[in-house]
Amino acid sequence: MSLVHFQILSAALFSIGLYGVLARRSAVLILLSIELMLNAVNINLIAFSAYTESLASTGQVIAIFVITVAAAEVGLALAIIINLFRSKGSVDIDKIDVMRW
Amino acid sequence: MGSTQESGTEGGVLTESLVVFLIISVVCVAGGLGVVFSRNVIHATFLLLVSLMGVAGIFLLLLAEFLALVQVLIYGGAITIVVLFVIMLTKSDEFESLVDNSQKPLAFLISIGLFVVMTVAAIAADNGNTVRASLKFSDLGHSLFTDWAIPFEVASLVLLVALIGAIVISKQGEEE
Amino acid sequence: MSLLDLLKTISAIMGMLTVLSVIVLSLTLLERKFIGRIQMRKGPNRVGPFGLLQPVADAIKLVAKEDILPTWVDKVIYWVSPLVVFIPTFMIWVTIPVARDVVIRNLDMGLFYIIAFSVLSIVGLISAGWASANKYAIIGGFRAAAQLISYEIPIILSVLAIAMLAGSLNLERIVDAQATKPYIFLQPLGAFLFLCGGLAELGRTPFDIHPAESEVVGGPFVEYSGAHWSVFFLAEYINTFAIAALTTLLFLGGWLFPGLPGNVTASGVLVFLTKTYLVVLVIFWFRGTYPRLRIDQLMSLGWKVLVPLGFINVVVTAVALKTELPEIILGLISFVILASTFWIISVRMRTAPKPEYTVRLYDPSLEGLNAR
Amino acid sequence: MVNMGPQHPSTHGVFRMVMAVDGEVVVDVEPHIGYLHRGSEKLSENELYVQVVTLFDRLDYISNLNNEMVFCRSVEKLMGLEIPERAEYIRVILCELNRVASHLLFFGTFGLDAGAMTPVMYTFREREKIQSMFEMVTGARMMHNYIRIGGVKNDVPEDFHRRMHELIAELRKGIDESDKLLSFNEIFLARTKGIGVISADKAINYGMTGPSLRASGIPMDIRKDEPYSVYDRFDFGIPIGENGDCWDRYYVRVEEMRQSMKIIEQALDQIPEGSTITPTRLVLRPPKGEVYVRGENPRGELGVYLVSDGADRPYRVKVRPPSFCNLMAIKELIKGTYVADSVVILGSLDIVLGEVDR
Repeated sequence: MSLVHFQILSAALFSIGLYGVLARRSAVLILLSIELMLNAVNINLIAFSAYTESLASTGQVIAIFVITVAAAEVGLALAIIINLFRSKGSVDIDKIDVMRW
Repeated sequence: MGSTQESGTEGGVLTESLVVFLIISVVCVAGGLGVVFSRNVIHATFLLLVSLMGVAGIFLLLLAEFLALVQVLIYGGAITIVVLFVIMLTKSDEFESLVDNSQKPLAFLISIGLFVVMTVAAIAADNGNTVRASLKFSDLGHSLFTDWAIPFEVASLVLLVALIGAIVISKQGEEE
Repeated sequence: MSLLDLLKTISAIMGMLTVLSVIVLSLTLLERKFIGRIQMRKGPNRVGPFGLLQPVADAIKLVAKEDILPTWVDKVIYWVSPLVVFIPTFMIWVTIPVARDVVIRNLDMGLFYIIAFSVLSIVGLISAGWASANKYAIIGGFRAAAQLISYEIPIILSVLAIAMLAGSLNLERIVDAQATKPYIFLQPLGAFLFLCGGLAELGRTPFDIHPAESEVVGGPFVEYSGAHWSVFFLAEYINTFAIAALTTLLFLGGWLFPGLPGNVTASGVLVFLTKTYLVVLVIFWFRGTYPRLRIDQLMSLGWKVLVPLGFINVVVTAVALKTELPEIILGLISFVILASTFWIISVRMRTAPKPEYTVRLYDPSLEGLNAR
Repeated sequence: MVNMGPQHPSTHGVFRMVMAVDGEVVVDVEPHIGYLHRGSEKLSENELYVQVVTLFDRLDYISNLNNEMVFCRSVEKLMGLEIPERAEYIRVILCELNRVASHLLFFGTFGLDAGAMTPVMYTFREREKIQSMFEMVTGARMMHNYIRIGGVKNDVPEDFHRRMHELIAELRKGIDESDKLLSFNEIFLARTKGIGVISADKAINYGMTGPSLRASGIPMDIRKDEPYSVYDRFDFGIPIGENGDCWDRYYVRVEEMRQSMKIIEQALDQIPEGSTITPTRLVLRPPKGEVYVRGENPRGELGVYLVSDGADRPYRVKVRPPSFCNLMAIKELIKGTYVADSVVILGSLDIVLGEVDR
């Protein structure tokens, strides 16, 4: 098991997440896909830090920050989605592509 | 999800841990695919949880125990539940028949392409790096509160701002 | 990891499952007997001597019962939810020591591990509520999620103060640090927070809001029956025991008792079990005497009382550690804060005029008869 | 939208509330009644007068004797029948005892509604003693058919006085015990104080009577306002509340139990010797006419409007059930509260569906 395994796994998760972001219509589902992508990044970060002596703590610390930001992002995004649902009655991204309503 | 994590901590011999790695990876990827292909939003959320718990297992394999636990706590305990709350509040069941949009084929191509590119790049750059550095829990804490003290404070500020922002945004909608 | 190790691990897990099942059986009997005594009943006394075999009979009944699958449920989630609730409750026992070295694996981050995994079972509750396709179940699931997330915070804060005092998250070392004084004397406030949060985590009276029988008729579990319901039931009682065990380990000195050798396994286990069962009895005692809070009262208690108290607790502990205050003063401060909290709550609850006067007797000889 | 009932542990029978909820808040509620309709009023028109008494037993099945008494009094009034004093006293004693039993049941189930599981055991134990007392006197635990037109079925047993005094002492102790357990518990106060408040005016407009009305501060009690039977000979108070919230409705009842026991004790001291029934014929034919008689039931005013055309069966029996009228306020009370409160509010009105649906 070497670094490349983790990188491939990370790439796979990232691509799946990207597909989700591009192809989904529901804002909630897009959010979930973004979470997948963030986790792919985290895998990469930690894998690199684990395989590189000099970066031992850096990767993990940055991963902690990524998780923090992810949590903040989910909170905000969900608040926006709820607001959107209240004003538009829908969370379909394709329906809310106009800039004003 | 539980047993895989348990065996993951054992990771000493390479071949055995490779098997464990493959099992967890399959769980991760299958969960991820489930998230993007499932037609039911709630199912998608639970599959995301499965996938993220798999990621926690990967963290264990990488000897990042603290992060694995953080992953379980934050994603399992907080994010999934908040997402479930929102799904149930916004009655997203209406999307069962139209979860995907017209960009589907294009998105599929892009994703596959990206995956191929990244994999090729990773394999090409693979220098057989097998030095594995384990990190002690206390060292992580130490570096977090010394070298990274300012980013840490900034991150907590970000969280606070996001918290307040979320409350304000969702309150605004209520008044209308 | 060799085959032998794997076998060892598996046998340890199986052994733990058996022991926990027996403990759950004993707890159900104990609860029914104890609450029966509180209510001046006898409790179960027909099956076996003194009703000792009652839990076994119950278990057989549960397993033999028909497992009802309502029409509209989401089958996969409906069947998986009990497991999602059960597995984390079971997994936290991996690192709870019963006596010195009597533990499957003593993790350095034991406490953190326990907290991280105990959160997972919320997902099981909310999914059970959703999958049941029942309105009571959904309300119950939501209540469970809101309540459990909120009360996670006071628990974490009280645990944090303990970790600061002991300088470790390792449960064995925390117990060792209490060799001379149990932390309940240093942290009465922390113990209160932990037990309060723990009760809410368990969903037991007075915080049994998500399974409230008189409102949502069992909450997330309303549609479950038979073996699947028994899995929830098992999880609830294992959790009860876990909270009691953690209270024992964190605040009551674990397997240590003055005058008894702490390193002998037999006496350690005995002391630990005695203490834990005493805490369990306290939990049952609450159930026998208290009504249930309302969900908004529960949330305001959690966020407006317990969370600030938790922060105060952490800050006081930190300051005391930094300035090297004598431990007795720390204990006193903590106790004073706790007592004043109780005092404020009881005063606020009785802001109304003295209860004796609220209902007064009307004497028609004094006023006109039809005063209205 | 949540459908609470008809089979729900907190609806005290087969009552159904359809609640529109927003999260945990009830925005609208639609009560549905009639699941227990047995056509009691219509049935009465086809029964002999003496048989109708048994139907009244089954109206408010928690306070049977009170129901019987009101109906018997209506027939007696129509016929101008005089009742022996001893019978009146026995009636009063048993009715007040029945009131205590009914309030004890309320006490326990109200605790259960608020989530406390112990009070119900305590009060059922006390109620059980009353039931066995009833069994001793009337021969039945619930459907007594003991109060007859013209008096009571039979005289009380010989050791009635002694046993009553014992019972009262035990009840006093038991009620104080339960009171101590529940009434001033902080959580209980938080759950009931200020919940389901109804003002005096509104309560009157909704036609509420009994403890539910008195909790709003109106000292209306038929035993005082329009003393029937021998109630004018006793010294007792009427507990009234101040705020008209759930706690007041609850505590008024607790106090009422104490007053009832006071009445019983006085009655036991005053009770004269003599016969217990004015002999009447089996088939009564009251003169043509109509009467309205009301009595203070544990739940409020039970009114019987009786029309006779001179035949051996009543022409029309109209019952004004207290539970039904009290229940009318439920929509007003529950709107805007929490789901958990709705259960407590319904419990505090203390309805009996046998009476609501008749």
